[in-house]
Amino acid sequence: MALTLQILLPFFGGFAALLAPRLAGLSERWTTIAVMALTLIVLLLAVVSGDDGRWLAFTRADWAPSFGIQVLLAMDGLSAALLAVSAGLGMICVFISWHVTHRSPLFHAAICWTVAASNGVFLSFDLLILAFFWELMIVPAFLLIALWGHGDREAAAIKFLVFNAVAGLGLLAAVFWMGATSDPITFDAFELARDERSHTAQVLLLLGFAVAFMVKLPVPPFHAWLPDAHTNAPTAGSILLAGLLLKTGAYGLFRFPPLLFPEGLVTLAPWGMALGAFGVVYGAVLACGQTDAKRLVAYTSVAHMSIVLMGVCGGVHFALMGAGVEMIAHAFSSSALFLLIGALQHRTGTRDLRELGGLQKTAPAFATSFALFFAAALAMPGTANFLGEALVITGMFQVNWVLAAIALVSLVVSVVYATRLIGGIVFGEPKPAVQGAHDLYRHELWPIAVLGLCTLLFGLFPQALISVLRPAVEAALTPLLFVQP
Amino acid sequence: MSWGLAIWASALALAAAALAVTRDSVVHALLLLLAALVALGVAFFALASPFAGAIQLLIYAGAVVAVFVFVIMTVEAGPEARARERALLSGAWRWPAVVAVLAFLPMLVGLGGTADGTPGGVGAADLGLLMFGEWAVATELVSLLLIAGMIGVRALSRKGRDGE
Amino acid sequence: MSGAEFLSLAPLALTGLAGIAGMALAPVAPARAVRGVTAALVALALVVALSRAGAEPAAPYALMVDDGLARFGTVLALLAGLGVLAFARAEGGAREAPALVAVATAGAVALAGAAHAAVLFLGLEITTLAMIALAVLPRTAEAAEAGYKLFLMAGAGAAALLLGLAFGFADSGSLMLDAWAGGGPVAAVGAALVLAGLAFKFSLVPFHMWTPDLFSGAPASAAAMAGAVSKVAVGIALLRLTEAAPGGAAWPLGLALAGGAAAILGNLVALRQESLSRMLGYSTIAHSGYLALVLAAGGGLAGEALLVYLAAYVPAILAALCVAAALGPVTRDDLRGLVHRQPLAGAAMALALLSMAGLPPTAGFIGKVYLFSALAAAEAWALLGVAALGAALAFVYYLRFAVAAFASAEGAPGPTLGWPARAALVVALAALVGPGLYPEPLIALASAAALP
Amino acid sequence: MLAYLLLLVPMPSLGGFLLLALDPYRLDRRAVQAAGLAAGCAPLLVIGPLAALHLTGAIGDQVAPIFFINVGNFEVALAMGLDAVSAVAALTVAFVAACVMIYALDYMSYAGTPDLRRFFALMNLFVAGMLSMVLAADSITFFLGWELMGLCSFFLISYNMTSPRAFAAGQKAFLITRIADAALLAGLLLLFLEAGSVRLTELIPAGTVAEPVRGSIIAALLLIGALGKSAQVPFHTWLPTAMAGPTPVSALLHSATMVAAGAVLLARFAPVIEAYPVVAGATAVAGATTALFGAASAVAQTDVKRLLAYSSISQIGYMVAAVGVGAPAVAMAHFVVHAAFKSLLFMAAGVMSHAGGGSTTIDSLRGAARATPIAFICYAAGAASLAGLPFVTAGWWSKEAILASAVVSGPLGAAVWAVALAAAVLTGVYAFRPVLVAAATPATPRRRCREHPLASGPLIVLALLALAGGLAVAPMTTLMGGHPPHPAHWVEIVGAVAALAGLAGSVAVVFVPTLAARVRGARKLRAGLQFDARYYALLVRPYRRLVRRLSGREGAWVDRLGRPPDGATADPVGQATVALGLWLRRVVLTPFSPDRMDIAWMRGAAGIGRAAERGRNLQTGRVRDYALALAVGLAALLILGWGMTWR
Amino acid sequence: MTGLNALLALSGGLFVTGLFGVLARRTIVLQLVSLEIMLAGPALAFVAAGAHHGAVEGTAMFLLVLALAAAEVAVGLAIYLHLRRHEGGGDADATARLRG
Repeated sequence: MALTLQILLPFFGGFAALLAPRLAGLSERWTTIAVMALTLIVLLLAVVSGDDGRWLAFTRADWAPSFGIQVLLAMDGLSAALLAVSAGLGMICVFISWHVTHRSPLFHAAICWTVAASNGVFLSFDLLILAFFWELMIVPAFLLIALWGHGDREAAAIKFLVFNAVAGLGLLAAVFWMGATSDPITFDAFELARDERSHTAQVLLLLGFAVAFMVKLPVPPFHAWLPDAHTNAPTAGSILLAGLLLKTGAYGLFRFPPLLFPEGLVTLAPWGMALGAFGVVYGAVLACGQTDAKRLVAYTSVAHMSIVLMGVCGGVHFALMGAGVEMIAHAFSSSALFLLIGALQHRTGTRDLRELGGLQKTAPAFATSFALFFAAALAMPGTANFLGEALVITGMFQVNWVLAAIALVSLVVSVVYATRLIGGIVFGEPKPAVQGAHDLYRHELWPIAVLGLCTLLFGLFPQALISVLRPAVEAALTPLLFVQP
Repeated sequence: MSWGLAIWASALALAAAALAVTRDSVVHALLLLLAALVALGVAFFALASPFAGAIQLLIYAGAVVAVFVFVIMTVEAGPEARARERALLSGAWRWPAVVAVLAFLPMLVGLGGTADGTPGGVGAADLGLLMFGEWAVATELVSLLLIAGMIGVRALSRKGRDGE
Repeated sequence: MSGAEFLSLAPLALTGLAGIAGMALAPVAPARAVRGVTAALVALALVVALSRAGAEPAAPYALMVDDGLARFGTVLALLAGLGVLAFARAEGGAREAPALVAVATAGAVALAGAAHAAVLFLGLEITTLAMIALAVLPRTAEAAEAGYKLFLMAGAGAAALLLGLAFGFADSGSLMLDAWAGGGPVAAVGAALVLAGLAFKFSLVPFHMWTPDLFSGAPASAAAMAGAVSKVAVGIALLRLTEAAPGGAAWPLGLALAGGAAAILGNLVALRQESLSRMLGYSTIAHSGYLALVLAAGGGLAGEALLVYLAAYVPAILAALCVAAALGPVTRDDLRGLVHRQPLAGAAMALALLSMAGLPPTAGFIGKVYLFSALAAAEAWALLGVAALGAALAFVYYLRFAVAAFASAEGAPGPTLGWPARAALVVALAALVGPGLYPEPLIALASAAALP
Repeated sequence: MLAYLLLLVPMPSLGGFLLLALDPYRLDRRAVQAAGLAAGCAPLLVIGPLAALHLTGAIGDQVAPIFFINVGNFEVALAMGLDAVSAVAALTVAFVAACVMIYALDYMSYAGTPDLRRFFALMNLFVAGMLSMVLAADSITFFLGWELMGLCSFFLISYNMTSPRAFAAGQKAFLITRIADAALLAGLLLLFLEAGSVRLTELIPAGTVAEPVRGSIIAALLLIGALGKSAQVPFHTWLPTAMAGPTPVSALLHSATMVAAGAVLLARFAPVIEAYPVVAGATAVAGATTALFGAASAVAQTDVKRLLAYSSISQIGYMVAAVGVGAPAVAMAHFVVHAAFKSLLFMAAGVMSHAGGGSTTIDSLRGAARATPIAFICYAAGAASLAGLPFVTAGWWSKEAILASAVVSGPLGAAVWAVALAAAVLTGVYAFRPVLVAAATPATPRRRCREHPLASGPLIVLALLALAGGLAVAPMTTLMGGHPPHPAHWVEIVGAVAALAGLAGSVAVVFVPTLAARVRGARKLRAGLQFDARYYALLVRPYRRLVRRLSGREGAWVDRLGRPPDGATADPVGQATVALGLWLRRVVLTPFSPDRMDIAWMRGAAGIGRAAERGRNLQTGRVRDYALALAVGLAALLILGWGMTWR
Repeated sequence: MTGLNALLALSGGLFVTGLFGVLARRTIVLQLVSLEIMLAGPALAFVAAGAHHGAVEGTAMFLLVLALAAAEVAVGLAIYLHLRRHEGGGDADATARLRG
């Protein structure tokens, strides 16, 4: 029940936020915050009262028995961490969008729905339900970009949608192949994992899955939607994109290929790692060339999520653990950077590094926050990002030295883009645009503080995160552990 | 009564039809249509279906063509009109001809097959029993069909300004 | 005629009666009364049809069947007809529109139960002729042009269908559709002709050319006839014929080719459309294409998939057309801010577009699930690829329009919708979202109906 | 229990940083100074007694675990440890840091830098990083401290945030050290995989017994890490430009932290280096070369801070060479001595140049002996130690120990010795140049300036250490497990002569006009042999072009670092490298064009759009065409049906 | 060659002749004429098949075809007159506003 609530609460919370102002005179902001808080509390209760075994919680119910569809939800540490991130980011999105007044109820509803759908992805083990939430996720995010974005937002939104929805078709096709050819029809991942499949079939099915996940990640050459989407999205949209939607791709890669197609994964993993290595360099190099701050951060996301891909395909303990940690860490750091840049854009009306600068003089707290997440983007030791990258690189050294060396290159290049970002925003004489920019407001300060604290806390004391992720990592290594209770 | 007569009459109808669709005078085309329909009626008689033949002659050749004749009163006639028709046709017949021939070729399959027997007789009484017995539903549906057409015609020919 | 047989015919009879009543009342009664009476009779037909759920099948004179498929199709067609009645307006001062809608619906009901060539042909032609009449009702130049195009192609299509039926009859000596399996070359040629006639009505490529012109030139009610009412009926007729398998392997192959071409071309050309109605016209071609692909692939899931897809598609296209009817001929830019100006219409339009794009949480997603599942279950990979390609293209234009509806723009509030249209929109919304969130009832109904 | 006090050592600095950086309220200037100073000096109060206890043998080696990380397949323990090396190093760091902080109180108060809070925060973090690095007992803590310093150095070098040059200098420093850091990280991770533990006491032995090729790679990676951080050739270019930071930063950066960290690293991992002769040889060669190169470049400098920067490069070169010839303890001894006199030199130079109006050129020091006598005397003491004037300076003792260790270590050692000796002569030459200039009488006599005791105090303490600290070199070496070398007497004599020769050379360079002119004219040497220009042509520009190609629309922006350094085109070698870069661009990079992948996708989309237009053209609007399409479909279906039943 | 098959071929001929007319003629009245010819094909085929099988259904179907033909003529001519009022001529190609 707790798991179902993780999806239903934000889903109906979205309707509540949509209708509350009109029907009950409530503020849609506080409604959303309450919903997110409630979701978080329920999650906490579920984790605390959870089993010690493979799954913290497990739900199975019929949805459409005539077609073999079940509501099959399971939560382990990895899911729990991501669920916590999603509810937390949902709340943060409200706070940093305090200035949004244009059709605010719908805006907050879209935030709730995005959270609901991504929660669904993080929990589902019925592949059809997974596909349902996978596609559902696109819709509210699309609205966020298309309606509250900047610049050529509709084109960016359509680009986002087309890439993701089309890639989703790969997932759908693979899921239906497996489901419709099983007898009786079922989409239960645990059941399907037991079916014997030929090697070719495994590879083909895995490709279908991988396309969907890699577009969402995104890894080059499927990354083309991300910079546009991030650049034109509103701040909350960027945060949800970076913090949740990208993570669903990583989560999917982490979870399903080892379970469903272990042999296919063995065949394709080297290619995945190579693609990841390429993406690391490509994303980092392109980040160096951007003058739009959001675009820059978007390309760093490409690089970082490519590291996750490397880790997932690495197939050794360190690499997988690193991928898990990097996922969480990137959710904090990139969300925070988007938050800051969004807040800056709201004040100055520009994201162009050439027109910004000198924030140190006019807004010191702003500058300090930038410095903190600058360090996270650099994967400084002490931040969770370092832990993730170091673990992935360690794993890569066990697998292939060349790939490890390429991943190390990203550490170096990160200096260039990160200094460029901070140099363009914080350093220098205050430019006209920055004159009079207000320092962080309180409702912006505390989300930043929370995100920064999480980044540092998990970087300095990673044990909590690591032990939470451990069962999932071990299950990804030896799918036999993937028993259902 | 006789396949042969039916075939000849049908062939005649086909020839008249072929002429009808290629004439440059609308009036000639209509007359040729009438000829084709009458020839078909003859063929129906030859196929021992006198009721069908009678209906064909009465309704088709009679009523339908009569309606057309009313209409062509609205069409201008004369040498210029014929010249224009010829020009219109001469620029447009090639591809249709190719496609029509291509569509026709498969219909010749039947010629290679075997089928025998003489045309069986079909009486008007049997037809009535069928139409108002077993096929009552179909008959009722025909009325719906005609109603649909009737409403359409009535709506189109109603008085009043257009485009409102 | 036994009571059961009578009851089984009652929906058809009542719908036909509705048409006749509408026609009779049109010259004398106010438009509202005409519509009310017609709608009441169609609703009565719907009630009768629904009340027969689970009843023993009755076979009136063997011309029509009374199986699950027929009942499902009847209910769906009647629902669609009621929906169209809700927004069919008295175009150009003519009050015959409700009558024509009812007559067309009656044709569709007949077609859904057609087991015999005569009923098949008559059902098809009744809907077509009523559609033509509906198209030309406004008597504008565009409407007349759309009507004429439809008329001419319908004539050719009907002739082809009839010739096909005649060839089949000549080959087998029977007019029952299920007697034509395993015929000789004559039957094969006949089957090809029948397929052409049905493909015309189903607007498969290259028989589709009339569709976009009808959608953009004719009133929305005529478009709804093509896009919803007759689509249901023709889909079911095609399913029956496919199961009867006349013409051997050529039938599914032809269906697959025409359907694949429709799925690709319809979506492709819809990409660049700026007019809402025209976009819907091309998209309906694409949806027919998907259905044809499912039928061509066959397999155990085909029938179920067809019914579920139709049930998901009909409310979507009706909702979109209902809004289009209220707004008049609109382009994408005119849609801007619709959600803001008219929340119900805007939401219905947006959800309908999402559903047609196959995105959750709408019924369209379930439809897409079935579409893909059926193709995958039949292991028709090439067809699956074509369907996926089409669906991929489709995202773009649906969402372009959807986002316009959501976008903010200043503008006049626009014409308001009458209460029937609003009620229809609410029902359509429920039909779009309900199965999307909890599909079990729909799936159960469809799978029960698809059982032979 | 005593061991847990170790954890407290970096804590005050860290706490100071957190307080100053994150406290949301405005702090009084005095409060900032008090907090910064207290946090900066407190580590000394903790490590002082601890180190004293350890060095006197009262307590043995200590390890204090911080916490454990259970990664699943095994457990990692983070810990801090105290042994001889870390005790000496930590004591040095804490002491120098305290001196610099005290000095900074005064110095920063009249510099035009109002943002004291940021300054003290970063300085404290910097110290915390170095302390946790030297006290680390595991590779993770070690690397954490190491990287923290890199980050702080970036912020400190570009402390003057409104100056593009300062930013560029910081960026360059950060980038180059990061390259080395990446290598170090790789080395540490490989060692970790080799040993299955992160504890240094297990890592290092495991590193010495690795399979030769693998082991050599590991050792080489560690070496690269050290070379980068310590600004050794070929990574040295960042250090001279890093002078953009305020003087206290330079004092700290060059003496006890950051730059010296490389030496500490090598001393720590000396067993691994020594286990692989090739790497050890490379270390010795790199160190000696750098010593000579740095000294030679320093001779040609006209700016006292740049001179001191090249001096640091050179002196650390000695330490690296010492590790290369197998005497890490000696290297650490030199580290301690160098820390004392180099911080002294920077701080004294800062006082003198401040008094002289802020310019840091050597010529502007003229007359400083009269204006700021205390600082001048202290500077002279430091310079003497740097030059290694025999017997009376600490520098002589430690440098002599290095030279002696080199001589006794074998044939390669002899070569290293010869090179180092030449460097020693040059050291004398450059070390005394500012002293002699400052002692000279300027054209316009200068008044005596007031010297604040907060500035003078640390100077005097450090000056005494720089002179008298030599007595501690031998015991320190022994304590850290080395043995003071006892070479033949001629070696010591030659060393002493070298230092004196340097002094003589310095006099000549300052007072003989032709020589002075020649030194002034040595532009290539002054530019550090134009490494910068070559790196620019070979690495920076092609990289920038790549970025510009790949990211398209942003390409028009030449960023703040766009200008090549001076003299990039004067040099034929430089021109050749430019040509090579251009050729590489044409051949390798041109196939990529801006945002290729995005463009490819969008081109695909445009293609679909064109296809859609074509499709629209099919719909001609003429009913006969529609019917023709229908007829074509009909014919196709008929032929299909016919064909498939053909028997 | 037997009677039925020859008649079927001839009915096909009538059908394609009409089809050709629909495709080739631009005058709307002639297109309507061609449609009638198209429908004459199935009529012949049904009667012939009914005669061949001795089944009354053939003639019944012929009647249905006839009904359709009548309805189509009526509707078609009504549209023609209507179009003529709008477009001023009987040229099918001239009514091409809806396109693309």
